[in-house]
Amino acid sequence: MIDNLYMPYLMRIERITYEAPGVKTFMLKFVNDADQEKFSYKAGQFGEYSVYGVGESTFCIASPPTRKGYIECTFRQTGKVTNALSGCEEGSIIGFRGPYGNVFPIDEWKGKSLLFIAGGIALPPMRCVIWNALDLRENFKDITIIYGARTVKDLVYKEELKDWELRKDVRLVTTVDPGGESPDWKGEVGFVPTIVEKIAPSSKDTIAIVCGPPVMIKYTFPVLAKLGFTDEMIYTTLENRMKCGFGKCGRCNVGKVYVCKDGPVFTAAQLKELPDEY
Amino acid sequence: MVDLIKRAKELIESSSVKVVIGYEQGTGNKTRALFVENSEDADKLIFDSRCIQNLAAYITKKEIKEKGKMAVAATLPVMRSIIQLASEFQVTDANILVLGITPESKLIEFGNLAEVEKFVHQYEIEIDVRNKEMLDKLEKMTQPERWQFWIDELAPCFKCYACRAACPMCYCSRCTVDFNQPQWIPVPSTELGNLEWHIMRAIHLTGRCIDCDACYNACPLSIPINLLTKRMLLDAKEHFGGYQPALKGEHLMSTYKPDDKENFIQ
Amino acid sequence: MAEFEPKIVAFVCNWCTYAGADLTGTSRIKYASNVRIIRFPCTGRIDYMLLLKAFDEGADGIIVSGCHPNDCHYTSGNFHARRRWIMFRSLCNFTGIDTNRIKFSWVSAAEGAKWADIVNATVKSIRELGPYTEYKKVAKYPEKEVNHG
Amino acid sequence: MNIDKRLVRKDSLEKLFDILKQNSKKIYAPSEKNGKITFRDAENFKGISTGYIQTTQSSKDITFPRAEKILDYSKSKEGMSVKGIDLKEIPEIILWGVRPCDANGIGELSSIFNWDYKDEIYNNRLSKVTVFGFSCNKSDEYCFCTSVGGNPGNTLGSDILFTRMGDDGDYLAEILTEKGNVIVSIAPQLFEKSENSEKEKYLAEVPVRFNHEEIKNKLDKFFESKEWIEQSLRCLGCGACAYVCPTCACFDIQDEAHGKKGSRVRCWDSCGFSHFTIHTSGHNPRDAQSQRWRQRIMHKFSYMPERLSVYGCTGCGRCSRACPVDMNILENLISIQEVTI
Repeated sequence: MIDNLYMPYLMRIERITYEAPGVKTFMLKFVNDADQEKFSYKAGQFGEYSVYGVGESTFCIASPPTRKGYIECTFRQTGKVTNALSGCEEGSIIGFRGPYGNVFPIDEWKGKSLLFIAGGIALPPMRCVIWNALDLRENFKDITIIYGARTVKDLVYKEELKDWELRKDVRLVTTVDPGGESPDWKGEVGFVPTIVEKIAPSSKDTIAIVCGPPVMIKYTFPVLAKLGFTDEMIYTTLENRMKCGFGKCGRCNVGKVYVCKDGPVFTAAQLKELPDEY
Repeated sequence: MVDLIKRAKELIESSSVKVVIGYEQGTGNKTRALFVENSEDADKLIFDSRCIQNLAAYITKKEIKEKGKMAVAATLPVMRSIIQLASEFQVTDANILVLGITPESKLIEFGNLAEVEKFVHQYEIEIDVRNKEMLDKLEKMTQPERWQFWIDELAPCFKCYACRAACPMCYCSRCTVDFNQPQWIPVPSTELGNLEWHIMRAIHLTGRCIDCDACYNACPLSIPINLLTKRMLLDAKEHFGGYQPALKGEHLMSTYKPDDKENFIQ
Repeated sequence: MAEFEPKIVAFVCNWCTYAGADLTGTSRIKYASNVRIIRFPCTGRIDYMLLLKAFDEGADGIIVSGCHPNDCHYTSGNFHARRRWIMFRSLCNFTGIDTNRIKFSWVSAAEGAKWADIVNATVKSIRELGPYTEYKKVAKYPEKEVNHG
Repeated sequence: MNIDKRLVRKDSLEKLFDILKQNSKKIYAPSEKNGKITFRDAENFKGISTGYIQTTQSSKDITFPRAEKILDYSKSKEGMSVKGIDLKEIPEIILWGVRPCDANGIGELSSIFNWDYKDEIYNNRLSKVTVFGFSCNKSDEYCFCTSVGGNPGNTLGSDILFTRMGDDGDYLAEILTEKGNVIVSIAPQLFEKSENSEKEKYLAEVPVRFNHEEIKNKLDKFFESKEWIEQSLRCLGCGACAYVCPTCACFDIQDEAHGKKGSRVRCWDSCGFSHFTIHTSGHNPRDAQSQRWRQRIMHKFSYMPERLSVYGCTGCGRCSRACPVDMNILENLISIQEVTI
């Protein structure tokens, strides 16, 4: 047997968590222990998840590398493959190949404060880093998480949000778009950039990690700039359509930068260098 | 064509239209589409027997439509396509001016689409002799022979979709083959998938195809896919008395007659 | 070798033929069991691609059946369908697809016996034609390593 | 290195073909259908086309097939079984009649498929291929190999390069690789000692039309140019150019299911298609045809040289010949070179 780049690991779905309408989290375990042993990844990387007979789809690994023995992914049911994934039950076998892409330079952030800003379904790629940082809590100063979704129902990882809320070493701010609040909603109401401006976290010795829909990113960057964040202090991820995950299929490039190899993690400074094609 | 150049210049200079679509000398011995947006470019306009690309394919193209009102140097097949597109609400008098080129290579300008319709209705859609012979030849084959003929002919097809791109009637922003829920036709080029794709194309063009051969001319592998639509044209004639693109009235396949023949139904 | 049992897919409309087939059953009329029935709201909904896919998935014969003319639950669905079948049948014929393997019929809700007859006759004629190997041969793409065209 | 040069008599070529066939070699050679010449499994020597300037499709179909299985799966009560493609079963193939530009393209494809991640499926297919290059003794207005660093007698990529000496002359065979030597060892009597080993005068003359280094440097600042919009107005957005190109490597991965069994298939795709980059959300980073056309040129003349140190174009001119609307890559490159930013 040759080394086949396209050959996925067989993964068993151990647990399915319903997160929000159309959004599920799968906890996946390697069917073969040997695969599990040689597999390693870092925060920020992604993989190709596949339903045999339907196809492959790209999303990040949502669990932190500090938790061994399984990986998790969270996806929203939108296309052909995510629909098929959504139809899978606990115990089903799916494919996974990866990890691909670059990583969040967590080691370089040692001794700094972290500010996480996420919108909607973009919390999963960040959750990996958040847990990674929380598991190594002593390495960082303040950790602030600002998370917004369209409505209360659309907030993902509701259990974990409660968890973070109770932790004394994390400052969690949740918000929903105006009109999306429920009667008993205790969090903020307003769009993410507005809330960031209101909370006004200090930029001193702080790294900001921003993930969300393009509009959110577009309006959050200026707010961060006003708060004194330089472009090198802001990290984000790009999500482009991909097929291979390793720089061959020709889809994901933005100019000469391949999101699958050079990304998905970019600093705002790097993004500004890219042509407007993402 | 001196008349065409002169008229194109007038139209552009008077801002009556934003763009004139015609032909220019291409590379090698080819001709190609030209989009005249300023009067100097109009000098490049030509017309001769090599100008066979169906320019109506550009009428529904986003990048061209955005420019504003257009004038099209239209040969008979192009005029037919325009009428068909108008009948499908893809183009109206407000956004097109037809500079007709008659089969005798004379320029006639039409005031509106109704006049174009009247003009094209003078000519029947005729299938040329060479293709007619080919159709007859296929007709005489046995069913397994025909099957083999098409499997062999379509096997080289690598699904570049040049046939679809060149066809003025294939203007859907998302074609059936681009959908994946359900995936009607396999994305990779496969023997059966290729046949399915070309059957689908022929069916979707039934009653709409005006037999311009753009699909065949565009095919980089010269697969005679136009035979499929030609057969449909003949069948439409046989079963329903044929059709001409028309601004008003029912489309062949979106209507019915209570007495459509049904000798094959038990 | 066991006798060839044809696989037949029937695309039928909900209002007439499906009810008719129901009647065949409740009337205890015996008929061939080779047919798998797929119910549609109307014959107008039976897309030609479904027929091709049935062959693709291994059907040896197809029955398409709905309400008699003028009986359509939606007034004209079967008229539209008929016009499409006329064109589709001739295109099938032209591309060498065996049109003897596609049977079209009108079966009303009261014609339980006719449904049995249609199925039996189709099974008989498909049995004579044998398995649709021509189609199956090209349908089995995954068996092939590569396609060079 | 001294290249082993031999003489192959003009009537020896058929003998060579027959001997190789007797040695149960699979030979893919250009043959004609509907007036178009393409590499096909050749049964006999007579069916091989000669005198062509260029085949309609490139020979990449052999090492990078339009559709190839990458794995099989089957589901059963016991669970799922997945099996990768067994490349040991791939036959040895002789690619006969490859033009030097195509042979050159093999190297360019290889650099894509071996960019950090080594694509062993591609590499394995390539390792089974012996390339019989045939130098060009004529060219047409679409050829521009010399502008991208090639030439009509380029040995790069071929295992044996045949050059016909004169219109009806014998062939000069340059044995370039170990695979070439293997062929010679199968029929040594046909590869005679060569007296005349000068091929240059028999080669086609292909003038240099642009400077590819200059184009590359210019493209760095050319992303926002209006030129892309002007050039691509005519473009209909089909995939003909990409599918005939010897170096276009964009692909799609699709699952083909039949009941409980099926395969995952890698198949060609084209950056010219409007849905190539579309996200599930409906957002499309390359929404306009001009952006897709820009991607095609930039990928070949800017991104690839920058990232892979090779150009993505061999100057074969196929895309221009195949284009239904006469998008001529040479013409467009020249106009990029001429236009001032």
